[in-house]
Amino acid sequence: MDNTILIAVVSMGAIGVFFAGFLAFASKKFAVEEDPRIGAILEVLPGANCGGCGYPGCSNYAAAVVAGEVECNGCPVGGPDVGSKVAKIMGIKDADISSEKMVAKVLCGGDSGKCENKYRYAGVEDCAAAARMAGGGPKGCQYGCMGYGSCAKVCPADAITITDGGIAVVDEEKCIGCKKCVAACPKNIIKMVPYGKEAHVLCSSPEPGKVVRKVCKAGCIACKKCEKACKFDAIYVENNLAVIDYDKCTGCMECVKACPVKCIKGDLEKVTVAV
Amino acid sequence: MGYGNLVVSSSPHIRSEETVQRIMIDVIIALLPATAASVYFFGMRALAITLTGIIAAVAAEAAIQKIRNKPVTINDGSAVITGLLLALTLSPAMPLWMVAVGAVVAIGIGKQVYGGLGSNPFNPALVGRAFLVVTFPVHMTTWVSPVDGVTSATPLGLLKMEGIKTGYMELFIGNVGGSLGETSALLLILGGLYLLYRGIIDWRIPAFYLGTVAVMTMVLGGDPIFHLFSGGLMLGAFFMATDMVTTPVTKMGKIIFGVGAGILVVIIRLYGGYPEGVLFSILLMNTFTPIIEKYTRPKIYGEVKR
Amino acid sequence: MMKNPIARLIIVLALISIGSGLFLALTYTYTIPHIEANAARDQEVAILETLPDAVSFEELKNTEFPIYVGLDSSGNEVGFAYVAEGGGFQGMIGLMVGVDPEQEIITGVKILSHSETPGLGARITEAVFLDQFAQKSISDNFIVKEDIDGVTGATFSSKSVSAILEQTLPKAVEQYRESGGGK
Amino acid sequence: MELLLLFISTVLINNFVLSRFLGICPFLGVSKKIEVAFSMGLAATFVMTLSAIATWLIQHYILMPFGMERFLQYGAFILVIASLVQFVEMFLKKTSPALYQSLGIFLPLITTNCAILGLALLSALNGYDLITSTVFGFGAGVGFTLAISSMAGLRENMEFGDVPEPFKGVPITLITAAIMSMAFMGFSGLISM
Amino acid sequence: MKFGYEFIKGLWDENPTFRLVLGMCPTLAVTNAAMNGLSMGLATTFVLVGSNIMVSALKKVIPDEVRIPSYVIIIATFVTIADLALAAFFPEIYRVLGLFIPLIVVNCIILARAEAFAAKNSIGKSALDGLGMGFGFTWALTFLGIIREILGMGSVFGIKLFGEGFVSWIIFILPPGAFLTLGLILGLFNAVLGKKKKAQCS
Amino acid sequence: MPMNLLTFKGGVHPPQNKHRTEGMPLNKAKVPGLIVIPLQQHIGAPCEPIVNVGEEVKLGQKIGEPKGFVSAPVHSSVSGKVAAIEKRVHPGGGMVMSVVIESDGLDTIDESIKPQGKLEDLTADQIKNIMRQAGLVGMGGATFPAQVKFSPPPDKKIDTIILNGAECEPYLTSDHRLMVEKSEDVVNGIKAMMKAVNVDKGYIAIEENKPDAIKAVTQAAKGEENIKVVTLRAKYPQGAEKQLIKACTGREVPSGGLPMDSGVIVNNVGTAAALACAIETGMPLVERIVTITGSGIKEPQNLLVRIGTPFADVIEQCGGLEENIGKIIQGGPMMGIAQYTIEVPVIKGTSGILILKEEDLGLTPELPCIKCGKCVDACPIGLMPTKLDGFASKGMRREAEEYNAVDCIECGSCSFVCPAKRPLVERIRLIKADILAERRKAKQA
Ligand SMILES: Cc1cc2nc3c(=O)[nH]c(=O)nc-3n(C[C@H](O)[C@H](O)[C@H](O)COP(=O)(O)O)c2cc1C
Ligand SMILES: Cc1cc2nc3c(=O)[nH]c(=O)nc-3n(C[C@H](O)[C@H](O)[C@H](O)COP(=O)(O)O)c2cc1C
Ligand SMILES: Cc1cc2nc3c(=O)[nH]c(=O)nc-3n(C[C@H](O)[C@H](O)[C@H](O)COP(=O)(O)O)c2cc1C
Ligand SMILES: Cc1cc2nc3c(=O)[nH]c(=O)nc-3n(C[C@H](O)[C@H](O)[C@H](O)CO)c2cc1C
Ligand code: SF4
Ligand code: SF4
Ligand code: SF4
Ligand code: SF4
Ligand code: FES
Repeated sequence: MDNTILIAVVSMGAIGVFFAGFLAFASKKFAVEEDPRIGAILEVLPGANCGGCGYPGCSNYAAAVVAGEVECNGCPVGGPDVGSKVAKIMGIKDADISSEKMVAKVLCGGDSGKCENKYRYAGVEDCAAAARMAGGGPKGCQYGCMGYGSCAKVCPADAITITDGGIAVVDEEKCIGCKKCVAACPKNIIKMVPYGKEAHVLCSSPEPGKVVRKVCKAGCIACKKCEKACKFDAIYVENNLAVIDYDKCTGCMECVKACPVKCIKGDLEKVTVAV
Repeated sequence: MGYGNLVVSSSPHIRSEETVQRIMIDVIIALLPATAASVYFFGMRALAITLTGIIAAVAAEAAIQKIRNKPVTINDGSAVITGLLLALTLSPAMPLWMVAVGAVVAIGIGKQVYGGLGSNPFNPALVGRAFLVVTFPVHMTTWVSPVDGVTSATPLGLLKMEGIKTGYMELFIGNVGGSLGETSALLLILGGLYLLYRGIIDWRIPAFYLGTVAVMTMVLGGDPIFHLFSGGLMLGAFFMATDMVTTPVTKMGKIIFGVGAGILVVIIRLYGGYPEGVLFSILLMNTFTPIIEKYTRPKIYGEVKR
Repeated sequence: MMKNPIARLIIVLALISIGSGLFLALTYTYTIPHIEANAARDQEVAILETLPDAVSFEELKNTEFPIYVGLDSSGNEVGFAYVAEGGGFQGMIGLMVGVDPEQEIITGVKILSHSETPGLGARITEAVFLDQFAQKSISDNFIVKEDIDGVTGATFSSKSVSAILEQTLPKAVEQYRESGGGK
Repeated sequence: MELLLLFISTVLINNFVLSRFLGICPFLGVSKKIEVAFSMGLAATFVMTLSAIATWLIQHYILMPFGMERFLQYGAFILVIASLVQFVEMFLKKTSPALYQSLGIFLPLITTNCAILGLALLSALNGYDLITSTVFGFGAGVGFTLAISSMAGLRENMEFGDVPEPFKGVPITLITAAIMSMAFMGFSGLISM
Repeated sequence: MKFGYEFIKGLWDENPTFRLVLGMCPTLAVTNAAMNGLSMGLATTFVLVGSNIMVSALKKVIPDEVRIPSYVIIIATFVTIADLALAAFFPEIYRVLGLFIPLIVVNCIILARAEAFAAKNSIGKSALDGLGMGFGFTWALTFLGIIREILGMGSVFGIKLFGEGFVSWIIFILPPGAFLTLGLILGLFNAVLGKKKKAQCS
Repeated sequence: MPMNLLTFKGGVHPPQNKHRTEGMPLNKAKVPGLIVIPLQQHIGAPCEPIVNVGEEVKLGQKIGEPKGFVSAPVHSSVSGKVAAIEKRVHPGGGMVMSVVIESDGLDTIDESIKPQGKLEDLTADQIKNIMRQAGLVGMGGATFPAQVKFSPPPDKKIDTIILNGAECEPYLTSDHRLMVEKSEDVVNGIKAMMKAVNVDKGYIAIEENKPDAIKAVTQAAKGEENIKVVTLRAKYPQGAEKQLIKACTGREVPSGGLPMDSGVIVNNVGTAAALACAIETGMPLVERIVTITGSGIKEPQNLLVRIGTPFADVIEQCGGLEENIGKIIQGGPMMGIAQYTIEVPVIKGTSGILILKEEDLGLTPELPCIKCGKCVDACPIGLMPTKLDGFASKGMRREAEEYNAVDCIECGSCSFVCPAKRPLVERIRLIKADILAERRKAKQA
């Protein structure tokens, strides 16, 4: 029986020495360079190589994170802890430099009560599909939001809803500023605006007032009343459309009060600067 | 004039008359003769099983769709087919509650959990049957004879376990022990021909399935005619292996599916532990359907070789 | 710089391995008697159950498969038991078969291992099924449904047991006789 | 013939994944795309065959002669497998980067896969000889490849169905595995007749 | 408080089976009866606690390059001990669990806890973590075992629950039933408790 | 049915519905008081107007000058005064700059219009110039400028001209009537085309369901050894050029390529007739044949309509609309474009105006795909529409590209046959546009 112990100790020791030597040799011999972030992520991953993340092994997952293919918290073993660490590694590199939070805003206020449809659209519920139809989609105004929700479909934060009146609105609080909706809208009417700004021109039609008035009760008619009302030079009419310079806008809401068609929206309760 | 209310949509502006519902109704029509025959052979018991299967399947479909807050689509007829086909694969001696369990499993696990009509990878009726076979093996292998109503083995069971071969004519007419729907090859072929005529099923799967079974049994020294007409082969070949949802969409894929299923049936029947292999052959081929489909894409017009 | 870490690496791993080996060897030496006793008891139970008249046994040397000669309290041979194996429904079925070579009958059959379906094929382990084989002649065909009642719903497994017996019995007897049994 | 039967039995009847429950983690994790799953399967087959051989040698030339198979087996096997895999990985990386890209990346995952250790232990338990062990390892790999590839095919298609939210991911994969497992039961009894 | 959490978290928040979906092989293979699930769970817990303690104790000594092999050796040691002990003193259980005891070596949970937790925390915390994870695994396996045993054999821990008329649903003690039960239970848990929310990379 | 009809793989058999107009002789449409001539009636760059508001214009006078190589001039189809130059609704979809002309009812012909001489005396370049000057574009619907098609790069050897008289779209009979009534023009047109690119193989391909057209054209082509009139199986989309080339020559246009890559130029029979007319009289493309048909029109007809005539005027001449109109389509039911107003004018590519009643629209909700494979069998290109549909609805661009989405000719056969009524082409178009946009972006980068 003593023999057993002896053999066991010796052979295990030998295996250990062999294995350690092998590893030391190998790690020197076959070093590979890669994105340092991969190594950094690999460092915080558990290293179980279990495949639970859907990738064949931790290093592949790490590479996928760095390549932006997968989210940071995809490792089921590590759980949220590891997820946030990975996110930090990724975040340091990618952090947005601008400090101001930008959110998306749909610049159209012509819901079904204000802008009637030209025809009945019978096709795929998708804005890009509808926009290919005659007249750029069923909407009376060819620049307006059609409300088929292509933006809502791509929003990862569930921040966009389609109102009963059939236009899209972004929830400022939920929006994380990823700009996916901006790219998705075939009408190009979603713009990024600074979070917390109250006054917005909800119209995107560059047509002259006469044309706009024919199709939409809530469209900007380029009457320039807002321009005159604004004490800060923060709003001006360009291409038949009022535009707000958010750097200058103080939230006094004078333009909102002045607009005859009420296409400038803002909560009058929230006037931030007294005039 | 005349506009403001016009419909605008993308071309094409006309659609064929064929609808999903119409297809399903045709399948039900095609199954009616065989169903009627089962009632003739096995009496009211068969009718009760059939109705239980259908009602349980339809109810399960409706209930699950209700729970999921989805539109209830039981009138497309696919759940009826599932329930009916499941019933046709069962023994007339089956307790009714087991039939209902099978139907609920068929719809719940075989179909709805994958998202309902069109999304299920496996043939729902066969999932139901497989579940029953694995859950209640004794009940699933107790058969009664249509002649005297006493327990008797199926022709395939007789051949496998006791080495007794049943006569061709009895097989063809359906005067043998077995499940409700597998008894009369004649009426099943009739139904199958109706579906072929209506353009609902593609000839490739049944033709290659049956053809492979015939050739393989011949080569391996079996009796091809006996094997073609016994067991659930006809039912499987015309109504189950042809379920479009769970079989390849490509022509070449259908051929491979048929040949593969044929080989599997023969292997299981001749060498396996089970007397009958139709169920497993189709489920197994269902498993491979996506792969088959992926690698049998049709040749593209003007394909440029890379 | 380079040398030190590698040395440390090797030493640590070696130490851990040695510790592990030590620990394991100790556990092993402590548990092995129990484990061996368990195995021996299992074997003994199986052999003696299939040879009702035996109280002890001896293993025959140089046989193709294990054959044990059963001895009664006075050391006389009362038959032999052998281990047989064959395919079942799901996997291999292992049997211990007791034989009385004098009368050419089976004295008992026991299932050593199998992977048949629980509640179905697995019921071949039950006495109701196995006891049917006792006292049957070794030249019997054991046809299920004629000579033997199969387990309901598991004809296949039942037939497998019969088939294993039918195929191995003559060989076992032959080996037993060749290796000097039955003197 | 014996070997052929063993092969068929390990691929179809006692499929490692579907009836022995070995290698479930990669089966669930790496079965989203056919190509990836198939490569994983190939890599696993390769490693399984090799480690069947390697562990057999260890078992018969190191452990058994010293009577250590009962208590050093697990540690020895896993270390051998680990170093073998690591060696193959590095070898591939060095000699054939293309092959490494398609197969090598799966190797680390395979190390901690119970299918491989299970294979080694089963083969030792059944007392297979070297050739039989090799065939067993190869068959297990092929069976694994078959299961994981067809699962990947099914899952690719499931993307398009409206699987209920709570069942997406692992649950539906398990349910699918259940049905596959039922289908594979059709092969029961094949070997013995 | 924090100390307690190390134990509690394994029971639900980070339950290895239901939340992390790890170590699926033994989970599926040995849960055909409640007793088997329980025994497997306890054996795993033993290995988890043991290896966590060892790893934590040796964390300063073990160089990075050989940490995985070291852990593997440590784990294999404890597994072998469990294996031998079961074989010696609980032969019945040993026969049923068979192959899956040695496979604890490759159970992802163990290596994962060693790496992710024990290598960074104190011995006490590591032990608690191992115990929590182990009990989480144990109750999950036992739970599955109970369900499958009731449906498949009409009994719990071998005690018959129903009368003669009960028709057992054999599928639940067969391989397909393992997949099916776990799939359905995971799905139902998700449905009732809500799916784990995936946070975003910011 | 003759055995050796030429055809292709796949395709569908939609109900023909041609009986109402196929036997109807051509009528000249009334010239309306106000004509709207869009400055873009072709694929390519739009024209610049070269007249001013208030200016007098004559019939056949050029009023829009093409900008760029791929473009075609537009001409006034009446004599009268320019009333406005403004954006107007275009049957192709958006708003397009258009010249609105008040007709004086005199049809005074512009002095530049004069016969161009005999075909035998013209050189290839002269023929191409006539094409350009006449504003000739493909009249089969694609409206590709004709002379551009006839100026292939020197490395592409053209050896065959095919005239497309398939008219496989249901309902439409304009090409059919043209071939019956102006078969001489068709044959002269193809001769001119063959001369323009110096080839000696010409096919005029007609579907079997137009026996009178086959007869008339065969008659007209008698003695022309190089011109073969071939009969095609009646199957949609037999008239799609790739399918036609396959049927006539057995060649396949390589994926991503153009007909000229397989040595063929395909033209509509109307294009050929217009060319013949331009050579003979010098009159540019100012009118075309339009089939006005469908369940929603009182008196279906084939009319010879001046380009720029609003749909409203044409419809009025056909007895007006029935009650309960659901859809107004420019072109046929398989490929045509739905309109929302009948203010839109007839343009060079308007082969038909199809008006359907509400009850004929078949607006059924889309159901899940049942994988019946009918779309796969129907696709003339050999695509898998059901897969592409899935990829498109999940926005899986890479997979769609891998499954050759860009090869789709948008024939609509798949949507037509689908029993689940899925909008297959519609989604394929979307993903295709997406892929092409991505490729453009990649090219720029
Ligand atoms: C039972 C049956 C068997 C058939 N067998 C063949 C066959 O072996 N070869 C064949 O080309 N057509 C066969 N056909 C003809 C087909 O119905 C049909 O003509 C052909 O599949 C059409 O090809 P497509 O789908 O490519 O248009 C068969 C038809 C039936 C009903
Ligand atoms: C899940 C399942 C397990 C089975 N297990 C066995 C088995 O262990 N042994 C067996 O002989 N047959 C088994 N069978 C096979 C069937 O019961 C088979 O039909 C039977 O062998 C023949 O029926 P009989 O015994 O009533 O003649 C099983 C079937 C199923 C579905
Ligand atoms: C699906 C499809 C169907 C078509 N059908 C016809 C047709 O019936 N007749 C026709 O002249 N052109 C048809 N075309 C257009 C032809 O492909 C081709 O563009 C035309 O014949 C070229 O002649 P053109 O330039 O003179 O118009 C079709 C195109 C497609 C994509
Ligand atoms: C030709 C044909 C065969 C069918 N066969 C089956 C079948 O075998 N089992 C079944 O459950 N449903 C069958 N169905 C109905 C339906 O397709 C099936 O329930 C779908 O798989 C559900 O998604 C069939 C339908 C058709 C048109
Ligand atoms: S904002 Fe744009 S994308 Fe969103 S619903 Fe309106 S039109 Fe569609
Ligand atoms: S898609 Fe992105 S930017 Fe747009 S609303 Fe959603 S979160 Fe905001
Ligand atoms: S995929 Fe494209 S080419 Fe094929 S049938 Fe559909 S529309 Fe026609
Ligand atoms: S025709 Fe429609 S239902 Fe059939 S496979 Fe194609 S998309 Fe699916
Ligand atoms: S436990 Fe992970 S592969 Fe088996």
